[in-house]
Amino acid sequence: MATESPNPSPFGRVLRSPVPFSVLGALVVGTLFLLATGSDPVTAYGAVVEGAFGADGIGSTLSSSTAVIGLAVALAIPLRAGLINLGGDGQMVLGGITAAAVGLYAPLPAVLTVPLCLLAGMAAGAAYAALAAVCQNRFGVPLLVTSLLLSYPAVSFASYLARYPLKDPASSLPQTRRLPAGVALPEFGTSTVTLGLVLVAAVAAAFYFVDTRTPAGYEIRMTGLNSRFASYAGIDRPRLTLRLMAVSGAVAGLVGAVGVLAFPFRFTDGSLTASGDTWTGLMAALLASAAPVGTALAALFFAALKVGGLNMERVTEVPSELTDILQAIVIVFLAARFTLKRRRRAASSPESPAQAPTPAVPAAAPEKETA
Amino acid sequence: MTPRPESPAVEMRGIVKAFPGVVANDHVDLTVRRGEIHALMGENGAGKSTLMSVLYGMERPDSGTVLLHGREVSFADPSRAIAAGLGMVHQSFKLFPSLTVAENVVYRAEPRRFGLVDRAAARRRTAELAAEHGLDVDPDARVGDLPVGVRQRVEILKLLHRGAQVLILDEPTAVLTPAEADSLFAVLRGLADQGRTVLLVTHKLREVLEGSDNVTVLRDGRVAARLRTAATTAEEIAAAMTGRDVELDRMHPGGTPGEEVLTVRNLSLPGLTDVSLSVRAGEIVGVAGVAGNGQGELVEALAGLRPAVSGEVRVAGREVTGATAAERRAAGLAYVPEDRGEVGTARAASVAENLAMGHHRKGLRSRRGLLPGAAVRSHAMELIERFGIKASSPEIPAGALSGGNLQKLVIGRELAHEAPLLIVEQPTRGVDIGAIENIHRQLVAYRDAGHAVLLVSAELSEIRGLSDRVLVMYEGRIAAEYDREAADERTLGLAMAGGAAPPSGGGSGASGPRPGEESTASAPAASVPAASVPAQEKR
Amino acid sequence: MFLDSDLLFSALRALTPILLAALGGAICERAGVFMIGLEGMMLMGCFTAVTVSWFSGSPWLGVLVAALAAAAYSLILAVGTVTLKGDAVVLGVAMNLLAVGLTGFLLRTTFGVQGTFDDPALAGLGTVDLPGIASIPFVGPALSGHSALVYFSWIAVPVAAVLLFRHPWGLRLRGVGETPDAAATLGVSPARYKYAAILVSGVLCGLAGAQLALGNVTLFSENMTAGRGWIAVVAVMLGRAAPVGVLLAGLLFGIAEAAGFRLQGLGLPQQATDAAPYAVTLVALFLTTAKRRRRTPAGASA
Amino acid sequence: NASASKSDPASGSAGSGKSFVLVTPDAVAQNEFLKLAVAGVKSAAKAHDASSKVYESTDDASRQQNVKAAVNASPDVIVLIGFEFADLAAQQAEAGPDQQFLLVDSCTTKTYENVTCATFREQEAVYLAGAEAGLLSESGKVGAVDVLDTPQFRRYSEPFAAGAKKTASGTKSTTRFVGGDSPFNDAARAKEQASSLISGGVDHIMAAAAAGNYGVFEAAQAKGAFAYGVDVNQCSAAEGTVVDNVVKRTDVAVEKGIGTILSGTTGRTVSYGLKEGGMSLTGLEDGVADSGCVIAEHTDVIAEVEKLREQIVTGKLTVDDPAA
Ligand SMILES: Nc1ncnc2c1ncn2[C@@H]1O[C@H](COP(=O)(O)OP(=O)(O)OP(=O)(O)O)[C@@H](O)[C@H]1O
Ligand SMILES: Nc1ncnc2c1ncn2[C@@H]1O[C@H](COP(=O)(O)OP(=O)(O)OP(=O)(O)O)[C@@H](O)[C@H]1O
Ligand SMILES: [Mg+2]
Ligand SMILES: [Mg+2]
Repeated sequence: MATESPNPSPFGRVLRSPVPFSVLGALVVGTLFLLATGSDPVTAYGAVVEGAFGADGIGSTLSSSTAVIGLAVALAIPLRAGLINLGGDGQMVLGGITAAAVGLYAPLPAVLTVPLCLLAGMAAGAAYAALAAVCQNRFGVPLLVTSLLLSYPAVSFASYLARYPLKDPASSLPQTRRLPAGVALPEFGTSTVTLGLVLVAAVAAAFYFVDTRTPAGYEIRMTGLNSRFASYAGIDRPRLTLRLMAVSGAVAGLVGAVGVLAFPFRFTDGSLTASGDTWTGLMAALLASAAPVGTALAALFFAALKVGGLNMERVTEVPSELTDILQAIVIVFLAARFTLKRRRRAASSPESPAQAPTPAVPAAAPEKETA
Repeated sequence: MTPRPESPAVEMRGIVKAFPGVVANDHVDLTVRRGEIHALMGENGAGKSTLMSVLYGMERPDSGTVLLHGREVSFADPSRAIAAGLGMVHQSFKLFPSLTVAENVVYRAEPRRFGLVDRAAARRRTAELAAEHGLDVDPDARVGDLPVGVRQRVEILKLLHRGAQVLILDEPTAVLTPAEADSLFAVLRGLADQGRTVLLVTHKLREVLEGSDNVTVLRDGRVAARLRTAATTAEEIAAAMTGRDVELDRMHPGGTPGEEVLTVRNLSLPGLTDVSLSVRAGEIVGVAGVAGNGQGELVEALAGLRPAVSGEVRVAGREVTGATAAERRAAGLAYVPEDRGEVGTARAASVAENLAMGHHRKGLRSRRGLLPGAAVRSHAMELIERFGIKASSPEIPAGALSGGNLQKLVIGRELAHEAPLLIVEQPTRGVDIGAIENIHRQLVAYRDAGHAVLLVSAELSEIRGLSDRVLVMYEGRIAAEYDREAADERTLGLAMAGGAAPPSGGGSGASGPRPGEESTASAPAASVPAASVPAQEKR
Repeated sequence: MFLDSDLLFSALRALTPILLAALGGAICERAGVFMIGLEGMMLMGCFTAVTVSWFSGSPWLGVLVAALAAAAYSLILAVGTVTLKGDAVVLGVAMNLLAVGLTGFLLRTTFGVQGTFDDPALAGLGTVDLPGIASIPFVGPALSGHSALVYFSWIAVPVAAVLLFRHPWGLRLRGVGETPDAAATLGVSPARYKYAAILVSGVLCGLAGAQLALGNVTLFSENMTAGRGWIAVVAVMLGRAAPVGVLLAGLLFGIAEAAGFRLQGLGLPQQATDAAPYAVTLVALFLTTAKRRRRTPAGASA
Repeated sequence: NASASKSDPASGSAGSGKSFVLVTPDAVAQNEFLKLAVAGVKSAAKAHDASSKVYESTDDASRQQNVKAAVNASPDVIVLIGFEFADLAAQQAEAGPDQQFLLVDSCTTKTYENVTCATFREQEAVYLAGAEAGLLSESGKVGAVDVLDTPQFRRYSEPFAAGAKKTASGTKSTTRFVGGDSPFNDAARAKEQASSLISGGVDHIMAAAAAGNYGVFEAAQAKGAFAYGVDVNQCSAAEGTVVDNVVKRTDVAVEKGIGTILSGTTGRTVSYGLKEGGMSLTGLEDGVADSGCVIAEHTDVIAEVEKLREQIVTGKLTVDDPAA
């Protein structure tokens, strides 16, 4: 149970948590893979670390983690109340294409266009995510399914816009025209890290603040732990669902807009979704039980692993799939809450108290809803 | 009719079972003869359920032996116990709501045809058993649609279908009304007369005194007393359970009613017809009735969890008919729900967080609109202290509390709102005698501080002991209203069975009151003394 | 000739992997295990089927080993959720991610290729003509000439339905899925039934993968399941975890997709036809849920 | 031959001290032509006694990182292959004027002194393949299966139709796009698309479906139709079914490009078509007889197509570029 208890001793908690064991376990499995394929584990892992945190790599890690952390936080926000948003891709892509359209057509000076793009992207993501919430509130179709199914048409729609109305006639790629000069987020020095990272970090900080310090955050957490308790206490669940989804979609849309306002300053069909950041972000959120700090850290870790893996592939001959495998194994271990201590616990508590995230899994069987 | 062979049906010798930090059973001996109804009593956490789990093969004892009909047994799992003729009805129902009654009954002992479940045979078998033992159920009904009383019958049918000779029932009447409990005891007595053995865990002295042959009392995991029911009193049992003298079923003095706080006029919704009532400040109004006669609907409608179709509700002078739960609470309503574990708390959240609910936007919110952790914690400490909640720390999950302490948590939190109106549902269900005393005192004190209390309970003694006025619900209507003096158990029992209401149209067609129907038909007079507690009459 | 037997044939073939996986998902759902890792297990099945068929020359050995391998892979979920009480959603998503990485890695190390492994010598499943049926006009060409696994999937639907709703095993399984405690007190081990359900779904996903890689096509390519596992998850939901419902849901999706292909031919943009099956499924979900809601009157605040 | 396509650090003795880095937009074997690019950079390394490395990317983020890593390594030439690098090349060329880039398959919108471009006129070879289809088709219906509806892929469908019309004026043509969740890898979906074309009467299909090509071949093989492969000789994947292949000599473009850069001529765009030998058909190359391609049996068709090629090479016939 990774609920953030109010008595904070973060390091102790991390050490007692399954994190170290899981990372270690994954490294061991990875070592076996490396040895089996005749590679040197030390060099390989060294290349991962160097690639992710070395002087040349840290910039890439930070710019990669902009999207991953952003999406992780986006998905963690409703997850904190037990709502799974599987439509991050669609919301992000709509945010991106909206930002691109606004950036291309807004008759304003660049300084004003940039925030307008961000806001428009957030609004598009929010509206689309809210649609999934409305489907659950109005029609009773589980959010998990509606958000997932709605995602595909959104991606298709954005793809259509990028290939026809907003198409860059000079390019063979399905992409919009390049945004006018200056319609871009400022970059830090010569790196690829943009102001987007600051925005995402601000969102994560705001999430942390709301979660730990405000009555609203408290209500969200309680809803996640027991939604019937929440309704009993007067928390309006449909409204909360709508709001959380809207915020979630807004953050996903922000990530899309940030992606468009960074190099190469246009919306390219498929480029926002190709790296699977939505899944990585969802994993980070799920693993941390949507706790803000844990979510952000897990997202950063996954981003670093990915960037480092690419460097490993460049330096050694080990395929970068290895880091994908490592990531998945860490997740499997973590999800199974593999700690050395847990076995004893499990034996003494048949009613698993480890139901913190309560991912509201929809009941497929009709009979189950009679209660 | 009841043969008395040499060896007892069940004999447990020197059972020891320890959990980390607790010795739940400490050298417990228990002997139950064939054909008897044997009651097992004790406060919350005394070790009753653990002992029964050991007998049923769900827990392995650390030491000790179990003999069944004189032969030593050791069950690796419940299926062995079932095969040996044991059957258990658990504290909370263990049923499959989406399956039919027949499917629930034959589960894991299915009649087969061509290797498949013979559904016709299952239905037939269920109907036959039901008829044989006077357990009225429809084999094709979905269990999820049934009222609790009928579910209890399904549980018993499950045991009978498996040919259980020794029936273990853990708090079977906790959710039943007196009438339902009476008909259950009639069934149990019939089974005992056939030579089966019944082991009964309960907190209710009345049932023990009227329904059992012998009593074993546990305290802190040890046997505190072995008593013959015929030769003991409620006080003696209670003293053995608690280790001190307990004032049983006290009639609390009445209050001094003031202004009307809750006004309900002609409230109607599915399951509730034209209900009008009022509760005044300084008054406890009890709502009695057989489960399923609209009490649940009434409470949920008042709390804002169920929409009204017509009528009017006012709380503390404010019209709240269409208001949300939050708005009603703001208007001055606090509510202790029936299901403390699933509705009244979030088990995975800490005790402190559970205690903060509802206070988090009021007293605990800082001037800048934040919710400081320190405030949540000190609020929790204060309530833990004030209501005697046994929790090692405010940070432990609420799910780690025992039922009684969880109930104190919920009641304490709601009382702390100091809301003009408190709605309390089944405040002492499954709670031991000591805790009941405490909860009752709190409710009376709350009333005496000038608040209005609407108490819904299936426990007639509780209703009578606390209420200034009593309303009886029957088929979704207020069937009768009595002052505290007029509300004796006989009158209430009659009204609950529909005896006070003008006979309406189709009679008792609702799903709930079948047992009531039975008792009215057979002998209304006979069922009434059965509902009174001897201990109380002495006072 | 918009709806012709070719379209039906294609739709049925495209349906098969989804149907098999969804049947597995439905059995898990009934056992109270939310199975979101169908995609990953299917992909493992694809890879194993191709690998074994290639090295042994026997596609049917490939099918067998694919079923076993996917079942072994499903143990991640079984051990993770049932034994270690981990979260099924997290594990399922992790299984999907792991399968992509693992098959990609193994593709490189086993076959020394990347992206796609295709070789004319790779033995596929071959097709079976249904005697008597093949000659019926319209229906015959659509129903006949599929691989044996396609027919297996059709048989699997009624078998699964009977197993779930008529056989004692199914009754117990549904009980376990609904109230594990109650099952346990009657001597039915929820853990054992959940393991069984997960393993069965593993086997079915393995077969789904084998059909996809050796039946629908004869090759392996990275991430070749391309979201079919997710469609299966949705089919489980839309079909209310009942085999026949799952079949209908899968058919709806399959026909919508096959029709979409045709519409492409009529000049509709590719994006519209991509989105069509999802939109159709969504609408179907709305309709069935709304209908169900009307049947169960108020109160149920889910 | 994975190791062949894999990065091969320090291949050759690098005696000249020169080094080249090739950055691919996708994992190498995903598009056959990337393999050729790897081969090209290797043979260039051999020719110039240099070392070569290959950085494989999978998505935009990894493309950026790989290009950055390549720039940090500052080799003599960075070879970027694919449309995806147009923006990146411009950005990096501006940032580092001393670094030489070879951009294959696309070009920056502005010209830079340190960016040399090599582009292909795929449409010319596709047109010839279409011409073959027109001559061979019995139903008078041809089609194409593309990965996605993008200008890049339309280069494989529209000239194919035009070529078929040229040799058989009444030919009807249809195009299908794989699309879906994973368009580059979804062979099953590509197969269904091809099947639906065939059941609509199409008997010659241009397969530009990336990994889905194998699905297209299977569909054609199952129903006795014919298909055309891309990038390399794919005839062996389905003998008797694959008529011919639109071959894109990425290796030639890479090798020649590196050569011109090293010789000091930079900042130019070279377009490779039939004339330059950058695009071709298997059927028009040497060794047709052993290619395993159906076209080998149709020498008359080859002769016809050869004439068309001459017309294109000499400029008598121009083929429209759908991506232009
Ligand atoms: N699974 C368990 N793990 C740890 N301790 C347990 C467990 N089950 C019971 N206990 C301990 O054993 C003691 C006896 O519990 P048991 O449930 O048998 O009480 P009980 O008499 O049935 O109480 P109640 O009247 O509330 O049902 C309790 O104090 C409790 O702390
Ligand atoms: N898994 C567990 N670990 C530790 N203690 C437990 C566990 N389960 C139960 N207990 C303890 O067992 C005691 C009795 O638990 P139980 O759930 O039987 O409560 P209860 O009083 O019987 O509630 P109710 O009668 O309302 O069901 C409690 O004190 C609780 O702390
Ligand atoms: Mg108990
Ligand atoms: Mg109890």
